[in-house]
Amino acid sequence: MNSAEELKNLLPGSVISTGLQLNKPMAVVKKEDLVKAAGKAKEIGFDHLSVITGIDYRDHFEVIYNFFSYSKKQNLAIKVNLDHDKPEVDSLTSLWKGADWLERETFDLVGIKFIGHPNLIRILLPDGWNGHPLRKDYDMNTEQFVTIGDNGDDVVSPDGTNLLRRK
Amino acid sequence: MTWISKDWAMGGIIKGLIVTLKHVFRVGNRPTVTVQYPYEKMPVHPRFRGLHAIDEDACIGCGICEVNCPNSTITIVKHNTRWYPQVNMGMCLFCGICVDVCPMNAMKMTGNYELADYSRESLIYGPDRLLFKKEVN
Amino acid sequence: MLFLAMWTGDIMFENTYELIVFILNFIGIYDPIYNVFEMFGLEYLLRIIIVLAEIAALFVFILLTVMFLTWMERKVVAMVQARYGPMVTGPRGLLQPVMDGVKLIGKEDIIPAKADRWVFTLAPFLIFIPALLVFIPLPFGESLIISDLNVGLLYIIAISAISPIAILMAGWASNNKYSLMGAIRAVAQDISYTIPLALAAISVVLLTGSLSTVDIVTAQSGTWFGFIPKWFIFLQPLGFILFLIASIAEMGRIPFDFQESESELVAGFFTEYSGMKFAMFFLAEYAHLFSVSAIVVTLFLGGWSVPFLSSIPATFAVLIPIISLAAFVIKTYVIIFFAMWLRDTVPRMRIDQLLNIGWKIMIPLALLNLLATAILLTAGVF
Amino acid sequence: MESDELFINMGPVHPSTHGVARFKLRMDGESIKECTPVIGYLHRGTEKIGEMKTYLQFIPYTDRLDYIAAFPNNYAYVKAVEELAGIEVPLRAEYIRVLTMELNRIVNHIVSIGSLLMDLGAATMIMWGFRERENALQLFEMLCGARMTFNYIKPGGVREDIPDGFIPKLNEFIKDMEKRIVDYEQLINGNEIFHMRMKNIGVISGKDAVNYGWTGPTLRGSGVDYDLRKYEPYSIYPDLDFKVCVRKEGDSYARFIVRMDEMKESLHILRQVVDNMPATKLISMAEYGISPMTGTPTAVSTYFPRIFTPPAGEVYSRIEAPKGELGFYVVSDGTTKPYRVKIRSPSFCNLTAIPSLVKGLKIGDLIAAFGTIDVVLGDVDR
Amino acid sequence: MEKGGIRVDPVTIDTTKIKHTKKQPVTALEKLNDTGLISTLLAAREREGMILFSTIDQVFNWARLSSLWPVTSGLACCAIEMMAVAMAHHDIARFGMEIFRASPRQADLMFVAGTVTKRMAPRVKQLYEMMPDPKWVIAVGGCASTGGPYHESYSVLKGVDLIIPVDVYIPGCPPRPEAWIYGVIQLREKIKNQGYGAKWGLNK
Repeated sequence: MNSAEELKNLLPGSVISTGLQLNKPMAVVKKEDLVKAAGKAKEIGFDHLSVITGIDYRDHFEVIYNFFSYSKKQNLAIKVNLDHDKPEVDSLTSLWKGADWLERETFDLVGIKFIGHPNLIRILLPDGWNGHPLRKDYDMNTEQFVTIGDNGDDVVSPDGTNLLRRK
Repeated sequence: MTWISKDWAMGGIIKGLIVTLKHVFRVGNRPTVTVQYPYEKMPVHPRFRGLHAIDEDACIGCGICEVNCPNSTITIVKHNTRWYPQVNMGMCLFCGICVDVCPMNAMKMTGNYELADYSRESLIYGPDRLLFKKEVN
Repeated sequence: MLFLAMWTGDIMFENTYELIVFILNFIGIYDPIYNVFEMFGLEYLLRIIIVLAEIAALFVFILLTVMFLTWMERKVVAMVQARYGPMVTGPRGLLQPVMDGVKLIGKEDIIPAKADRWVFTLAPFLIFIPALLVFIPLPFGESLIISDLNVGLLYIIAISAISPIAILMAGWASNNKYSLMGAIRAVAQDISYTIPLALAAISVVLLTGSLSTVDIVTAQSGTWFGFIPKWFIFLQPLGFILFLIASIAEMGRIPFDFQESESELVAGFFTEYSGMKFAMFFLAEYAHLFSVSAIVVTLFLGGWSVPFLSSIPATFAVLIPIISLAAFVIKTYVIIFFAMWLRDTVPRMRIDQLLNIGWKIMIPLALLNLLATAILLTAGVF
Repeated sequence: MESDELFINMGPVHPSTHGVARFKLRMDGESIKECTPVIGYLHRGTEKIGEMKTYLQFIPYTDRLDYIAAFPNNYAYVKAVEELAGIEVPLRAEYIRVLTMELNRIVNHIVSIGSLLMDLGAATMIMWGFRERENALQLFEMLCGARMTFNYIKPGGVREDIPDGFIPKLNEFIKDMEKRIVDYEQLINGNEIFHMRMKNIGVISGKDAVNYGWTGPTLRGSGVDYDLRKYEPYSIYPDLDFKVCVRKEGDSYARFIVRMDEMKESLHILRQVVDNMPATKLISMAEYGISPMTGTPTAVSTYFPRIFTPPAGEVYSRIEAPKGELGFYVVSDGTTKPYRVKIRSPSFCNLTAIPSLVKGLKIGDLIAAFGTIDVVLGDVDR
Repeated sequence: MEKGGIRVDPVTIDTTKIKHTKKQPVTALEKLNDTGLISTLLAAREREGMILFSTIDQVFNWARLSSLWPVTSGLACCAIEMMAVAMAHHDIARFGMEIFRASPRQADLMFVAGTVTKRMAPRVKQLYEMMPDPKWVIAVGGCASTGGPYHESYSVLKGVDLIIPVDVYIPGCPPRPEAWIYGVIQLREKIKNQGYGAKWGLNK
């Protein structure tokens, strides 16, 4: 019995289905029950949150959490499906401090909102950047420029007249 | 008082001073390793990926390198009567994929790395600067 | 013959002024010149001219030394790090410091918009001039001293104490947080290390009973048992170590380079300085390196005295000033080399650790050293 | 005693932020009250580019993530693609891959230790380190024609077999490196000032470290015995004998020592790889591409078409890069280009803990802690 | 190893026996020439004739080209090669350039070493503006020259010459340290031929 099935046995109501992510066990979880499932996973030994991946499938979003257990040396992936119109899911920052930046990054690049995150602002791109680049409908043709604001922070401006010396 | 320790004998620093002194006087295989570049040059290994070179006869201008270049560095332009690749060195990744994919093995990368120049336009290397003729024995 | 006789000890010169007058006299041109000046009743002007010439010579000497030191620093670092250092400009890169100087003269002189213009401009001068003034009572060799002040040591310590003020001015006037932090660090460091420095020096003063640098040096001439030079390093080993550490801290070099501490505070208190003003800080830093090393030599390593000089035949006695100057310079360069060598070996301390060591170890040890010296002196051991 | 807070904006251009990281510091005098890292100044959109390029074209871009140790990046992506497409790799190619990765681990740790020491003010270590690094880079250049950005590991093998004369040079390097590591240890390991700066600074418990998602030497410095090479083995690591270097203390010094030990372990691995490497030569990729019919089973690259379409699916594949766990999440939709490439970079996750790590410490400690976490901004910002 | 012997190598090397190819300057005059003195004099005379300004010009040009202090600002991959240039094997200190000033106020030269992202661009520009005149910029690597590998990316500036004037471009990804030094030599050539106050716009 792999770890995804173990999780399904523990939380039969929350886990929709189990499967394999190529060779690693993966459980698809209802998005309302993500924190519950992740908490249960942490309880049964999956103490390392490896990565959070957000994927834009045009009609829906998927968020995939890869866990690892240092004690059992096992992998587990938890997948959540989100609506395209309302990409919101609960935050895992209460369980893993390391989830903080990973979620911010996913918010920044894919545009998935993590409810309950203490400081959900952009991390790699400056505040005020228009659009989420890793979405498939991101407009790659419109250039955005950045200037320095009053207190040293970055300010996004649509034109770079102050910045550029020539086009 | 955690900052007081048995370390105050300063044995470690003296050890370090001895090692640096050995370097000052070049004791025991610790030579000056500098290669004085303009006067003496480090060897360029045969596989080094520097400036491109295109075999004038072998190249058929098929454009496979253009398609496979990760960075659209290469464009095929007309030179004299035939079509040859033109490489924008300012954008080149020097990854060697163009060399790998060339069906005629016409594209090579030489050991020439002295490419610095004063203008951005001069970084675009047309066929006139890239072509070479294979010596026929 | 008269000239030779002078050097065997019959006539001593108090300072370089007297030496110059004697030499002019000896050549036979002093009297005619003096008469010309006397005609207009301007005898004092001649004296001023000679003193100014001395000072100019000193200034040139210091400037050349400082330039050489920057080159030497770069070469020593290069040697430790298995490379060559400056090579292209001049033979072995010897012209490099000159080039740096000329280039810095030709640079734009930026005064930041929000800086305090006057203080900002004044600070480099205030740090550069004391760095030169320190050399006034320093004996470079027998008779080679601008002025043998009877409070020479006090003067040196007092003049050195001006530099924290200049640093604070520079740091504050720059209107830059890194500058300010660097300045505050530098001042805290200078104050806490001047105390052990002075205490260690006082132990030497106790031994000689004089603050005059010439007296301190003459007290160290000669030998014990014919082979141990009578240097104070052997009487005051602890004092020497304390003084050396404190003076490296005064110089502001690694492991105590909190004035600059490049990786933390960008460039410390002179972050905002450019062009010639920056060059003055740069020169002052190396002048300071030289002067502090010279003081260490004067106090503990016998200054210009060569241990076996008295046994030199009288016929070669004319060489004494030259030999003494050479001895002084060599000893100083040994200390400088040590400072450079240490810089290439150790990392920087942290500011609180530095202050801890200064106040909790150096000062108690210096006081202990002073007490022990006083007791031994009273007991008549020295 | 209450005093005004000082806000310092450290970076993005600052000598010790290893590139372009920026820290917003709220200071109380010299102590850090709050540290907010601001990253993204090197965000180059690599993940988006991954969606725009074919599988083969994206390999050069992985080089530029963690540019100090690019081979593991190459390998991690290629491993993901290989798992996705089910490609077999000849054994010799695996040996060459491990050889390059372990060599790169040494290079990475040299740079890491060197720049840590440079930030602490001791520039010598980085000079010595880069001396050895240069020798390693010569080997890389000999192997694949580039010094830092290799594009060498390809799906199904490597680009070319190792050239003649490579193994003797590698043996020379290993022998040389062993001696140099002794020098490094003498220079820094025992240095008291270094101990003062590193011990009990930036302490983090193993449990916290796991919670923060730390991996690699930083995690092993906190006493968690975990190394993907050992416990989730890939490539030929199961056949190799090496031990996982772990320290219990969890402070900056422990992380430094772990890196030092790992360098020695890597040398040990390299020796085994050289000894056990299969002798059958591989055919170079360019050659194979021209005449696929003549290929032997031991070809470097199993025949790799210009247009390569792995079956639809998704994979998360991770390896132990020098900085920690490096993972690639690759989603394929059955076309020539990946649908999504997500990079789990070790530096990014390790940097998360900085605010809590340096709270209450001094600026100098921030630099030391940041140095021991060993981040590369290309890897953080991607 | 190569098919048909097409691969062209300017230097043919036996990789098993690698030695440094020595080409030391032959005469003292040649050596002097390498310091930049003679050619600076000649260049100045050619340009302006032997007048006072040109003498000042020569001295300053020689000083400037001999002591180029770079500002410590590494951006990306090329910054690591920048470190390598300063280190033992290549040792840019031979040209008097090892004084990497952390403060732009004391620097003459900026290596834009790496990718200039949109977010970093205003800061690079600010850094350039903080440097005192005369100042020079070398764009190192593809990223700084044209946007390089990342020129299709949404967050990368397509060449640093869009925001600041660049004197020398060094292609390479990243360029070898020798290529880097070659770029520096190119810059020295450029400075040699500058008129008095060229950087201030007084003439030329």
